[in-house]
Formats: sequence, structure tokens, C-alpha cells
Amino acid sequence: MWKIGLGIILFFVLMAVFAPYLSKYSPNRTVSLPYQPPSREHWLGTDRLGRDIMSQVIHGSRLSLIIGISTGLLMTLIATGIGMMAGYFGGLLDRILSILMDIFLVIPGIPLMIVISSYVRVRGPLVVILVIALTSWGSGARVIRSQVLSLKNREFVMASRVVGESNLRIIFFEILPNMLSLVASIFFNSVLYAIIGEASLSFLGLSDVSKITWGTMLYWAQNANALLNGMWYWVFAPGLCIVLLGTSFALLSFSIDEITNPRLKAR
Amino acid sequence: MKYILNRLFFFVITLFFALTLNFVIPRLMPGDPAERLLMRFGPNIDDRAIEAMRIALGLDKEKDLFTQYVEYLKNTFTGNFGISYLHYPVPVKQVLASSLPWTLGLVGTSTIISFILGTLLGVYAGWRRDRKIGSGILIFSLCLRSIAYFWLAMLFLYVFGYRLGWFPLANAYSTKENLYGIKFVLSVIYHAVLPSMTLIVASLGNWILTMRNNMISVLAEDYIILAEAKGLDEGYIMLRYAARNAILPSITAFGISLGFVVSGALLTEIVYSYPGVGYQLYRAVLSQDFPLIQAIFFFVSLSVLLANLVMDFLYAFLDPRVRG
Amino acid sequence: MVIAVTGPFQRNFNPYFAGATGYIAAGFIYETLIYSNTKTGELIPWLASEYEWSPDLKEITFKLRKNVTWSDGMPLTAEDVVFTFETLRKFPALDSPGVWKGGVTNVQKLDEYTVKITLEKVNTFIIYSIAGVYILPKHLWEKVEDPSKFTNENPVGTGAYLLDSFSDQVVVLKKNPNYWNADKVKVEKIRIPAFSGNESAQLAVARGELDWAGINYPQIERLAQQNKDIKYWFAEGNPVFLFFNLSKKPFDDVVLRKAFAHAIDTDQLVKIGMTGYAAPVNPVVIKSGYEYLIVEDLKNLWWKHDPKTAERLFQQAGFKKGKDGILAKDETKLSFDLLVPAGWTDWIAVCELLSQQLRDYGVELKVTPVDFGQYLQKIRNKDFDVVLSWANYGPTVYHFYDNFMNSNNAFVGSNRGGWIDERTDELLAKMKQTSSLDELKSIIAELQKIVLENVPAVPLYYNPVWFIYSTKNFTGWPSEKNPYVEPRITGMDKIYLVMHLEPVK
Amino acid sequence: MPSVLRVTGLKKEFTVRRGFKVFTLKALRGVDLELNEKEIVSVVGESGCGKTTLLRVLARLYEPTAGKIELFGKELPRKLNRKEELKFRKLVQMVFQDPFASLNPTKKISYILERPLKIHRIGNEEQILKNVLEDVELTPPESFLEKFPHELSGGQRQRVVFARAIVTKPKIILADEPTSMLDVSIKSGVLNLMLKLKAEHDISFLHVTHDLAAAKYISDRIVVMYAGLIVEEGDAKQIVSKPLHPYTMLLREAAPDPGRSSSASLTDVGEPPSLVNPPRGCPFEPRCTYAQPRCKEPVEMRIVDGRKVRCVLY
Amino acid sequence: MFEVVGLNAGYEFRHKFVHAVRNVSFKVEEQDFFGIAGESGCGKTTLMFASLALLKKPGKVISGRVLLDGTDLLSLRASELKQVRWKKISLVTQSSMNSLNPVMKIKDQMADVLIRNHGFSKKDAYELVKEKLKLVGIAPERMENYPHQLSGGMRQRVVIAMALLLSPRVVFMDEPATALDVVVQRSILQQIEDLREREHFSIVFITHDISLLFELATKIAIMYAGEFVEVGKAKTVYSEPMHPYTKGLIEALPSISRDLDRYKSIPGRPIDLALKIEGCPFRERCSFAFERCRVEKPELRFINGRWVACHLY
Ligand SMILES: Nc1ncnc2c1ncn2[C@@H]1O[C@H](COP(=O)(O)OP(=O)(O)OP(=O)(O)O)[C@@H](O)[C@H]1O
Ligand SMILES: Nc1ncnc2c1ncn2[C@@H]1O[C@H](COP(=O)(O)OP(=O)(O)OP(=O)(O)O)[C@@H](O)[C@H]1O
Ligand SMILES: [Mg+2]
Ligand SMILES: [Mg+2]
Repeated sequence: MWKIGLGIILFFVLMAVFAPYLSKYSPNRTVSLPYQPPSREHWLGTDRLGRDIMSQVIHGSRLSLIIGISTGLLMTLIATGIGMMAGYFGGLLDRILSILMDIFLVIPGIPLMIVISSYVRVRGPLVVILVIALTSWGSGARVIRSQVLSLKNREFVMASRVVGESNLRIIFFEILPNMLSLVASIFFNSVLYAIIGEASLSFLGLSDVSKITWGTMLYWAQNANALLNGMWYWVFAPGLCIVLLGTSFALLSFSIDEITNPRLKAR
Repeated sequence: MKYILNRLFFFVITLFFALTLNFVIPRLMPGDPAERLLMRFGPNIDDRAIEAMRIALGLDKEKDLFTQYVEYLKNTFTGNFGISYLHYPVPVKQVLASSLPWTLGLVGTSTIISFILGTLLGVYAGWRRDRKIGSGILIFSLCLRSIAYFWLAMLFLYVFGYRLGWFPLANAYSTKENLYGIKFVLSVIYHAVLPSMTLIVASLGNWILTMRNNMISVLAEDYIILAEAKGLDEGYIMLRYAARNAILPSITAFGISLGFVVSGALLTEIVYSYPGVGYQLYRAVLSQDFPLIQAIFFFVSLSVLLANLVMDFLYAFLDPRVRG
Repeated sequence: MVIAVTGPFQRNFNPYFAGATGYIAAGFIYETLIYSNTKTGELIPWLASEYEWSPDLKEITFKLRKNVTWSDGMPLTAEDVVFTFETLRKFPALDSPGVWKGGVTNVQKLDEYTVKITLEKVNTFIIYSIAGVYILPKHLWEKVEDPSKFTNENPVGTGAYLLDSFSDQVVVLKKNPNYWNADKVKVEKIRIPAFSGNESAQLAVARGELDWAGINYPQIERLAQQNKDIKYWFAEGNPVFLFFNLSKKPFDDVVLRKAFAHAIDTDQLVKIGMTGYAAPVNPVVIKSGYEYLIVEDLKNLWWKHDPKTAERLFQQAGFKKGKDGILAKDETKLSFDLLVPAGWTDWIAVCELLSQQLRDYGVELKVTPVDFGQYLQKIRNKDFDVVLSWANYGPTVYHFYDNFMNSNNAFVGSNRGGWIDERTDELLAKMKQTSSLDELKSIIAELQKIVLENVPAVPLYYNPVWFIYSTKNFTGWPSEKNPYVEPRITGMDKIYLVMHLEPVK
Repeated sequence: MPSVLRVTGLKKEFTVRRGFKVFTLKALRGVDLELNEKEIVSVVGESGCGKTTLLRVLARLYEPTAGKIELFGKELPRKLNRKEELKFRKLVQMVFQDPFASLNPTKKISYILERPLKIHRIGNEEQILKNVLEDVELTPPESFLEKFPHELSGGQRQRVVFARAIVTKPKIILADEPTSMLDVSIKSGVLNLMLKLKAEHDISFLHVTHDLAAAKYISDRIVVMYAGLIVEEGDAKQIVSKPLHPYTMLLREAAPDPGRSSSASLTDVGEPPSLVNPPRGCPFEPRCTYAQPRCKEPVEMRIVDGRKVRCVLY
Repeated sequence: MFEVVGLNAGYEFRHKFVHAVRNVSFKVEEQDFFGIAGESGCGKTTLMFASLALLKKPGKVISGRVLLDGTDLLSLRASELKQVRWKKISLVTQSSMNSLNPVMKIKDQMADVLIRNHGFSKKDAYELVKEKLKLVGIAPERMENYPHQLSGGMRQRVVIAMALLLSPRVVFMDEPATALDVVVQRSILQQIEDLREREHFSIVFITHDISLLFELATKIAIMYAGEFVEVGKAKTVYSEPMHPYTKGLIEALPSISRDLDRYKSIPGRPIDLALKIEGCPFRERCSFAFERCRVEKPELRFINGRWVACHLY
């Protein structure tokens, strides 16, 4: 299953890298009349500014991927950092951080993101990345924490304490390498979450809609009433890309769990 | 009992945190709501109206942060969230009173349906994990998990609302005529079909996956093997032994995932013009209606927290280990 | 009749508030003394049957109609009018028309049906402000502690309609049988369902469920072809400009501004950016209906899209293309953030086009959608280079020039680029104190010259007043051919419009 | 023989939280113990009686609640700075129960063995590693250095664990049931290894087990623990052949022994007392067949036949 | 009475076949205490599941028959199996601590098989439950409890009582007490032995702790790498082991009553069950191995009153 996931991701990565070669037009350029139906010239027609939608789908993979992956990275970083601190050091720190995790876990993400990004006056990919990452690290941190909690009491960790390893070394050299698969799984999940999150924020117009991502394409499509005007493909194409990319990350995350989690393995 | 107290404690802390967050965020950012309030008139507004609005909103007076915070807490607990900027001079309370029930109804029913359906599918997928049907359900749920709620909403709206014309395109009940009694109820249900279908389908994947994984964990337990050795029938083992235990972590997961569902529901409401808080929040954000934003955020958090609390109670009720 | 309004609704029928139901109250339920028709420029007596300026232009006397009653049966009297004005004075939040700020010093009852309004100094424009004051029933509102916070859930007005039923999803109005002008009103019921925004209202339009929708509908012409009942007319609204920050370099240079004016292809902006729904604007920003004010002699100064001239002017201003292909002079590079309010999609589209167009000359405009509040704040703080914005046209051309060029309005009002010029201010002051058309004409002519020579901003198009209607149930709608009213849902225009409708048999 | 480790009045309490209630769990309730040079002392006792806790306190993985620990006659301060800690770690090593869990699965054997050398700045000579591997009878050493733990069998892993414990040439090894997870066929190999290390490297072992037979085989002395207290202590052979304390007798009865002719009836054995509310007197009193009223009062350690026993019978 | 004939079973695992039970045959007589001992991973649990027709994917029985009173369990249909299981044959699983459903009351999880499969009324079922609980020394009131409310030893007893509900002929026990403390373990084993004598059932007892087996079992089978290498009376196998593996085990085992100066462990490690084994599986670790052991696989033969698979005899 992970092969399918990896295949799809690779497909989109290649698409992003070679976007200028793959697309006929610059995605930002008015190259035709607005609202042209699909034709040989414009496979997916043109948008309200007469820009080629196909080129936008291709170029949209760039920012969508970048935002998705960097948000995923940041989220994983925060989750891992906080989860490990809470799990390893325990005590009051753990209690405080745990409550914080739970809070961020329970408070509904999108409203929080909406609220925050509506107050942050600057719009742009960076803001989107920060907003999503800062509000959504809770579940990852919780998983990491419980894993650290169990690893911390594993005997090899105690053994390293007995030979005199320092705490930092234990965290990063003894515990972390044993959690890489978990961290990877969290990362893939975070990317999935980030891709959808970005799309949602963009769809609401809470990101910089002049940058082309699949999310902003949906925003424009919605604003141009694409569905009512029979331009369903304008809504369908970027949405499908989001679903595909999301699914591929979900597949990866799932496969990692399936392979490494002994409980999910065949008995 | 101890468990319950613990959860109550968490509830209070989280609520307090949400409240404070709610207070802090807007104050970290500068801004002039009066102008935003008028922005939705677009470029056809008169500059003089802005000044009048500032005075009306009491934004011309300064107060220190602490006083504001105390006032804010007091107001929150007395249910006084001030006056909505957007619907000036309607109190926020009233705006919420008219929108919260819609969201609660919509999210409540569809989440329960979706959870039950997803859990059943998950039970089956876990039970039949080695068969085609199990993998089929699994892949289906992985795909569903990657669908953005609003996109699904748009597709449904297009296909079932616009193309096929089976369902209404907007609103929570018919606006063509005034309906009363049972007719009104039917109209409400009819209007809720598409939004709730969206919510059900979009959140289904999550429940399936959670339950499937729990099932598989549970299926490795010795008591399942023993139950099989006893010669009990499959269905009985699947439900009474496996699912009954697998549901426990699912319930916790349910509370947690509720945040995601509510998030999705808000987006869905926007697409379907459903008059719930999601749509209000969207409009409040567009017009920088601080009091309304804060109140909605507060209530959404409160509802999710309450639901979590209920789930915790349910958990305690279902798990004798916690109950005892 | 079914009208689309953005909802969901809150029960608030205070006509001084701009919420959705406030719109409904203003005009349908509450009325003004006179009605100022911005389309035709007419002032039509409404609750006042006539009014009269004193010779020194410092007093106006209104005579009220005698047959007007409140919907609870009480008669409308001068008391109510005085009360309303006094309320606006006591609660400045309500004074959105700006009567007191505009120089009114006293409102006085002369007899039961006569009111005199006194002005501090001559200001002929005040009549338009008075046309925005909705008269409130004293016998009910005097009990209200703070009218600026009063939601007026059960409105009692003089208007043509009564509230029939209310819910957050739909407001229903029915005809007021005792309306003073009842025989003119042919629409028995008005149903106003709440829509969450353009998309859902658009869906309803597409299904032919609406008689009147004040919304943008992309590719409306397609729909109009499919459904013969659906018609539209996108009238000229406020003009939209590319404003330069005149207070700093490099836009203090008129040559550069002129270069921009020639470089921009407004046709494309209208056709693609506004999908053809905006009306083109002339360089002197004089709307249709006022063509008589255009000075033919100045037409040689009018600019038009002309790449050659533009390039020449850029050069003349001293700008040369650098290595990156961007025009530069010394330290200054022609690379700017182009501000536009976030969420205003057609405007953003226009900005994208502007950016594309100017790129060809070597000017880089980075489209920067910002939150609306910040947008206004940035303009007010002169913290911008170029911005896509609008100027309030007001009821007449005169209002427009005052809004657009008065130094009082620099940065804070419609004079967004900060045009500050003594001669302009003098002319504008003179304009308010005159009642002679010839004098006005000559003032306007001089102002036009100033505009053409200095290009304080580049006018791009008139923002459309969205208006989609259906002839299935009613006829008599205003249209491009019969523009008797500006088809807005706000204010008094709508009742004036409704009075022209006839049900289809 | 000089003592290398002496413990007096060692107490360890855990704070256990259940919801809002906080309990104090008294895992060690005043343990006195001495470990001499080149000596193997086995601690035996029921599950949960505090054996592991005792070792972990001594290894400074847990902080003791009270009590004195002397190492080579010098009292250890309660808090060690990094330098003191390293010095301590160099002398006192620990071996854990589960050979599958006590080696980091992501690291090669060479890494695992090198780390102590690096930490204690002993220098990273391959020869040292090879020597230790030979010491623990993993030959040829080269073939093991590059392996990952999962490539080794349980017995081999446990030997690696011992190798890691001895690279720094410690004087004391605390061994927590090092054979309980191993298969019967290789158990005694590890026991023999301990004997060998004691003889060849002058290492003293404090060895925790619940296998009385194994304890008898390798130890010089046996200490019997019950509910956080030492109830009997003495020569290994003597304790097994002639237990004094009723609990030791029970333990002796319970131990599997194919050579035994007949076994006493042990059908109802009761359960150990709660450590949250331990009995004031003899902890074994509730289960003891010889219980008397005076057992309800605290019982002191007595010396009988050169052995120590905490029972009123003697 | 209960007989396993030529059983081969294993697991499909990553395109390999782990052949965990290799041609195992044995017979359990009435009231036997049949012990199976062997190193961890040698296939004991697999043997048990295969014998009970309980082996599930990826596990697979390749060949063999399991005869209980003459019927082959492996060839029965599910509905027939349902009748046999628990009534004639039952089991106590490896970690009995987890063998109880944590969310069901003791009485319900004990009685459900009676009510659902064997036509008991509720009342009769609970009566029987009470009776069996008394048998293992647990107060009948305890049946209202949930598993977590019982101590480990009590849970273990409940599982044993459950296995005895329908007075089966044969009870399989897979390491029934290894997770428990020595003292508790001993008392439970004692109880099992007492029960067996009173209730007249046979036990197939699986463990890796052979000292325990030697003490308790009447008959013992030593398993190595999926095969039985020696089968015989427990006492005689202990006093005169024949197979070098059995010998090695006994010599490796510190014992309380026997004083040996030195116990030796068996060198090497068990062979990988995923491999095809040529010759004697033990030969690599055997100090007596000779050429024939490499090429020819020793068959289990009856020598001196017991079965041994070794070329030495
Ligand atoms: N970190 C801890 N926190 C709380 N309680 C603990 C902790 N560690 C041990 N205990 C408790 O202290 C008591 C003694 O535990 P310990 O592990 O020392 O027993 P043990 O003799 O090693 O048992 P076993 O033979 O099962 O290993 C037990 O009741 C245990 O539950
Ligand atoms: N599901 C499985 N997939 C693949 N291999 C398996 C599976 N279950 C067990 N095995 C392998 O089959 C062999 C026999 O396992 P089994 O559980 O029968 O051993 P055992 O003798 O019961 O061991 P223990 O004493 O540890 O319980 C082992 O090598 C094991 O790795
Ligand atoms: Mg222990
Ligand atoms: Mg087993």
C-alpha cells in the first residue's frame, strides 16, 4: 500500500518540479478570454481572468506541496519536542504540557485557525503554515508522549542512565531513534492534515489568494460560481488533487503503523 | 468517581484556557472593527458612517487590559457577550440563540449517525481484515479521511442540489412559504439532508479507521482466542467480546475527533448557507465582529468540551475498570 | 415578491442600523422627508409634501403631508420630525446621514405640520443629508432609553409595508393598507429569504426563485439566455481608481502618474477583470445623466490607453529598465505593493490584471490583499504606494468632486491619494454656497481641468450596482433603457422602485 | 572481607496518584544490607516485595526516601554532581531482567559497548571491546561487534549486557533477575558467567531473583525480602536447606524441584499485604501458620546460628 | 482417547513458511497429566492451537489428524466443532491474566457458552458457574465481579474454573501460571492436580519450565524445533534422560535438592523454523553428534519404555 502512496507523492513532486515544462502557460497570465470551456488549447478551460486552469493545477502542486510538507514538518517538530519533553521529564512539566496538548486537541481546529488568521493581518503561505502548525500539534504530541513514556521505562534507557549518559543524549540518541517510525507516521498524518487545513483556510479566503494553490483555486472557483456555470472541472480538478495527495499521505502513515505497530500485525 | 473528578478538572482548565485565548488573541492585534463592519457594503459606503459606528460601538474609549479581562470573564459567566458589531445592535446572545441550535442539531445528529455507521463498518473491517471486504473498507476510509469537508459539500450541492435538484440549495427550512408544525419539521429535515450527508460521509473514514485499529488490537487479546475456543459464534464474539472492548478507546477518540468534525461542520455550513454558528463565524470574521467571534469560539469550544465530558462519563459507564 | 438579502437575520428593525433587517426597515417601513434619487438627481418630496429654502440659504422649511399615519394609527406630526432630529443629535451613533455634523444648528416645529431647519452657514448639500433621516414615531421611541442600542423588534412606521412574520431565515412584509400613497403600491407581499452569501443566492437566482437579487452573478448572460425571465442591469456605482500616494516619491511626479494613466488598459479591466459588468469611466468621472457638465474644450486633455505614450512618459520621468527588467531611476524602482481589500474577489482580479499590464512596461505591482480594516488604516497612515480604491460619488457630481479632491478628505476620506491643493479647496467651498447652475458649471469645469492636468488618481471603471431581476411575476423594473432609479436594496431607492412594479397577470 | 557496599535504613516511597487521591506506596521500609568484596548476594522474595526497587535505588535510578548508602566505606551524598555521578557509574553497574529490552534495538553492539568508554573517557580501543566480549564468552568478538541486537539470541544478548556492564571495570554489578527471561537450556550459562566475572574481575554482585535454586547455586549469601523488609539473611546453602522464617519456608516449598519426593499442600496461600497500608507488625503475620498475637507488634531482626531472621519464633 | 497423529502446522510469513509443528504424534490417556516442555519458540503453542482446530491465519495445518474419541476434530464442520469444544475439550491459554474479557462480569463470560451453545437456562448456567468457582476455591459472590476486581491468582483460577465448566475430557493448559509469583503459581498447580484427580479429566500441560513438569506430570514430551524428541514417563525421563537435549536440559537446571558443583548450559541457539531441516535438528548443539546426524533424520522410536528420536540408540 505504501507503494501506491509513494507513487502518488512522487507523481505530484515531479509535477511540482517540472511544472514550467509540463504546463503550456504561465498560471498567472491572462492568456485567453475568461471562462472558456475545456478545449484543445485549454484542457480545463480558463478561469475568471482568462488564465489556464490546467496550468494552475500543475503549478498549484508547488505551493500545496510546500505548504503541506513544511507545515507537516513544523507540526511534527513541535509535537515531537513537546511530547518528548513531557514524556521524558515527567512531573509538573508533564502535567502542564499534557493539559496543553489536550487543550489543543479538544479545541476545534478550524475555528481556532479562523479566529487567529482573521486577527493576523498579514496573509501568506508563511502565516498559513504557522497557524496550522501552532494549532494542530496536540494529537501528535500526545502520541509521542505516550510512546516516550513507555520507552523511558524500557530497560535499555535505564541501562544508558546506568552507564552515565546525559539526559539530552538519552532523548536524542537512545529514545528518538526508536520512535522514528512513529515520528514518520505522525509527519505523514500532519501533512495530510495540513493539506486539508490549507485548502480550508484558502477556501475561506484567509490565505493569500493571489498565490496559486489548490486551495486558492477552489476559492476562486467558488467565487466565480464555477459549479453553477457548469465549470465543475474547475472545482473538481484541484479538489481531486487534494484528495489524492491527502490519500497518499494517509496511505503512508497507515502503512507505517501497520508495519511497525506489533498490535496491528498479524497474531 | 476519581476519574470523573479528574475529567471535570480538565474541563474547567480547558475552558478557562479557551476563554483566555479568546481574550488574548484579538488584543494582540490592532484593528478598527468599525471600518471592517462597514466593509461589507463594499465600495459603496459613506466615510461618515464609519465615525458614527465607532462611537456606537464604544471603541473610542480606552480601558486597561486587566479591567477588560475581568469584565470579559464576568460578562462571559453572566452570558453577556456584548453587542454584535455585525448585527448591531442585536446582542451577541441573541445571535447565538438563533444559530447555535442549528449547528448543534446538525452536528449532533450527523455525528451520531456517522459514528455509529463508521464504528459498525470499522468493526466489520477489523473482523474481516484478511478478506477483500476488510481491505476494501480500509482503503475507502483512508480516501474519505483525505476529503476536505467543504469540497465534498460543494460536490454534493452541485450534484444533488443543483444538477439533480433533489434537495434544496440553501437555508435550514423552506423560505418560500411559512410552515408550521409537522410540515415545518419535515422541511427542516429535508433541508438538513445534504449538509448532514456531507458531514456523515466526510467524518466516516475517521471512525472506521479508529474502530478498525482498535478491533485489531483487541482481536490479538487472549480473551478472544479463549472465546473462540469456547465455540461461541463469530457474530457474538465480534460484538460482545471484540467490539465491546474496542469501542472503549473509540469513545475517547470520538471526543477528541469531535473538534475536527465541528471544524468540518462549520465549513459545510458555509457552503450550504446553513444558518448555524459556522456561517455566523465566517461572517463575523469577515466583518471583524469581535464579540461575536469570541462568543462563537467560546461556545463551540464549550460544546466540544461538554461533549467530551459526556463521552468521559459514557466511558466511565462502559468501562468497569474505570467505574470501579 | 421575493428579494434576496444576505442573512441569517436578527430581529432588528432599527432603520439606522445597517444590518440586513435594518435595510428592510429603512424605506419599506420607515421613510424620510424627501427622497433623493441618485440616478436622476431629483429630490422628490416624500413625507414632506414640499420644502423651501430661505433666500439666504440658511433655513429650510418642510411642510408635512397631512394624511400620514403611523401603522399603529397615530398621525405623523412635526413633533415626530423634531424628535427624530433631536434623537440623532443626542445619539451621534445614529447620525449616519450627518445632519448635525453638516451644519444644522436647530430643528424647530412651526406648527403641527411644519418644521424649520436652521443652518450655521450656507450648505446646499445638507438637503441630501436630510434625505437620509428616517422619521421615527415619537410616542414610541421617546420611551426608549438608548435608541442607538434599540433593536425595535416590532417596528411601527409610516412606510408602505408592515412586518408580517419574522424568522432568522425569512422576513415577510405585507402591504400597509393605510399607507398614505397606498394606491401606488401594487406588490402585496414581500418575502425576503436569508442567503448566506453570493453562492447560495446565485443558486436561487439560477433556479429562478428570486424576483430581485442585488448580487454579482458571474456569467449572468449565460443564465439570461437560458432563462428568458431573468434580466440584469449593472448600473454605475462608485468610481474605482488606482490611487497613488501623492505625499511621497515617486508619485509626486505628475509625469509618472500620467504614464500610468496611459499605460493602463481599462477596457481589459472592465471586460476581463470585472467580467464586463462594470461601466467604463471617463477621465473626468462624470456619470451618465450629467454629460452636460463635460467641457468639450478639455477633451484634448483626456487620456486613453496608449502604450507608446506611456513608454515615452516613463522615459520622460527619468525611468530606465534595469537588469531585472524593472524601471528604475536612481534609488527608486518601480516595484510596489498594490493594496486591495482581501476577499473582494473581482477587485483582486482587477489588480492581477493591472499587475500583468504594467509588467509589460517594466513596472512591478505585487498584488497584496489585506484585511479591510488594515487597508483603510494603511491609507489613513499614508503607508502605501499604490492602492486600488474607490471614491464616494454621492448624490451628485458636486458631491463627488468634493469627496474626491477636498483636502479635508485627504487620506481619511475618498481623497485617498491625498490631493491637497488650495485652489481646489476654494472652488469646492464656493460650490457649496451657490445655487446657480451656471456658477456650478464653471466651477466644475475648472475642477475638471485640475483633474486632467494633475491626474491625482487614475479612474478605472464604475463599480457596478448589482441588480438581477425577473420579469416572471412583475414588470416595470428599472433598466439600462429606463434608469429611473438606482436599484439598491439599501435606503429609500427600493420603495421608489417597488412603487413602479406591476404584477404580471 | 571488606564491604564494598553498605546500606542502612534504606527507605523508598512512591507517590501514586489515582485521580485526585494521592497514596504513598512504601516499597522499601528500612533495608539494611551489606555487600562484600568478591561476593554474590542474592535477594529473593515474592513478586512486588521491592527487589527491583532496591536495585534501582542503589543504582541511583530512583532517589531514596531515607537511608544511608556507603560505597567503599564512604557515604554517598544525596545529590551527585556530574563528575561524582560519573565516578559512581564507573564503579556500579546494572544488568536488567529482559535481554530483549535492555539493548537499544537501533544500535550496533560496537556502539553499545563503546559508549561507556567514551563517557568515562577510557579511550576507545578496539582491544578493550574484544577483550570484554571474550570475557563474556562471545567469540569470535569481531563477528559480534557489527551486529544489531536482534541478530543475537537471548543468551547472547544477556552476555552483551554483561559486557557493557564490565567495560568500565566496575566493582559492583546490580543484577535484576538476569536469567528469568532466558530459556532453561541457557540459563545456567549466564549464572556461570557471573561466577566467572566474580572470580576473574573481582566483581561483587547484588543479584535479585525469585529462583531459589539459582540463588543457591551462585550466591554466597541470600537475603529474603518480604513486603519491603528483609526477613531473613544468611549463608546461601543454609537458607535453602534449613529456612528459619516461615516465609522462607513457604518459598522453599513453592520452588519447583523435580527431585522432591512429596510436596506439602499449598492450596491456599493468601496474598502479600498492601504496601500502602502495611501491617505494623510482622508483614507475614496474616498468612503465617505460626502467627501469634505478638506478631502484631514490630519485630526486630534477630541473630540465630550466624543468620539473621525477623521472626518472633527465634 | 485423545490422539494427535502426524500433525504438521505452521505460519505463512513473508513468503516463507515457518514450520512450527513437525510431524507430531502423541496420545493422551484418561486422567493423564501429559506435559510438553520445550524452549521458547519451539512450537508448543502452535501445537496446541492446531490440536484444537483453532489455528487461524496466517497459521495453517498442513496435515495430520486430531482424534478425540475417534472423531477427527480437524475435519469437523464449524457447527459440529461448536458442540465438541468446551464440552469435551477446553483450554487455559498462555497468559491467563488476559484471558478474561475486562468488560464482562465473571458470571456472564463463564455462562455465555453454556447458554448459547449448550442449551442451559440462565438460572442453571449461573448455578453451574457457582459450583465450578467453588471448586477452584473462589467464593461464589465473586461471580458478580469484573476481572479487574480480582487478583492475578484469582483470575487464573477463574479461567481454570471456566475450562472445567462442562467437565471436559481433556484440558489443554499453556503455561497457565508463569506470569504469577512462585508461591501463587505453586498453589495453583497444586490445585490443578487436585482437581484432575477429583474430576477425572486429562491435562495436556505446556510449559518451558521443565523442573515443574518433571514434578507434576505423569507423562512428558520434550519438544525441540517443532518435533518431539523424547516422550516418556516423567519420573524415568528425569532420572534417566536419553536424548542428548533432555540430558542437557536436566544438567543445565539448578535444583534445590540436587547439589551439583557446576551446571552447564547447552551451547548454541535453536534452529530457525523457517528453514528446511536436514538430519537431526539438534545436531549443531549436540556434543554426541556424528556424521549420520547430519544426513539422516532420526525418527521417534520406542526404546526402553519410551520414545526417543536419536541415532545414538
Ligand atoms: N515507579 C514506581 N512507581 C510506583 N510504584 C512502584 C514503582 N516501582 C515499583 N513500584 C511498586 O513498588 C513495589 C515493589 O516493586 P518492585 O518492582 O521493586 O518489586 P519486585 O520485587 O522487583 O517484583 P518482581 O518480582 O515482580 O519484579 C510494587 O508494589 C510496585 O507496584
Ligand atoms: N503469527 C505468526 N506468524 C509467523 N510466525 C509465527 C507466528 N506465531 C508464531 N510464529 C513462530 O512459530 C514458532 C512457534 O511459535 P509458538 O508460539 O508455537 O512457540 P512456543 O513454543 O509456544 O513459544 P513460547 O514458549 O515462547 O510460548 C516461533 O518460531 C514463532 O516465531
Ligand atoms: Mg522486579
Ligand atoms: Mg507459547
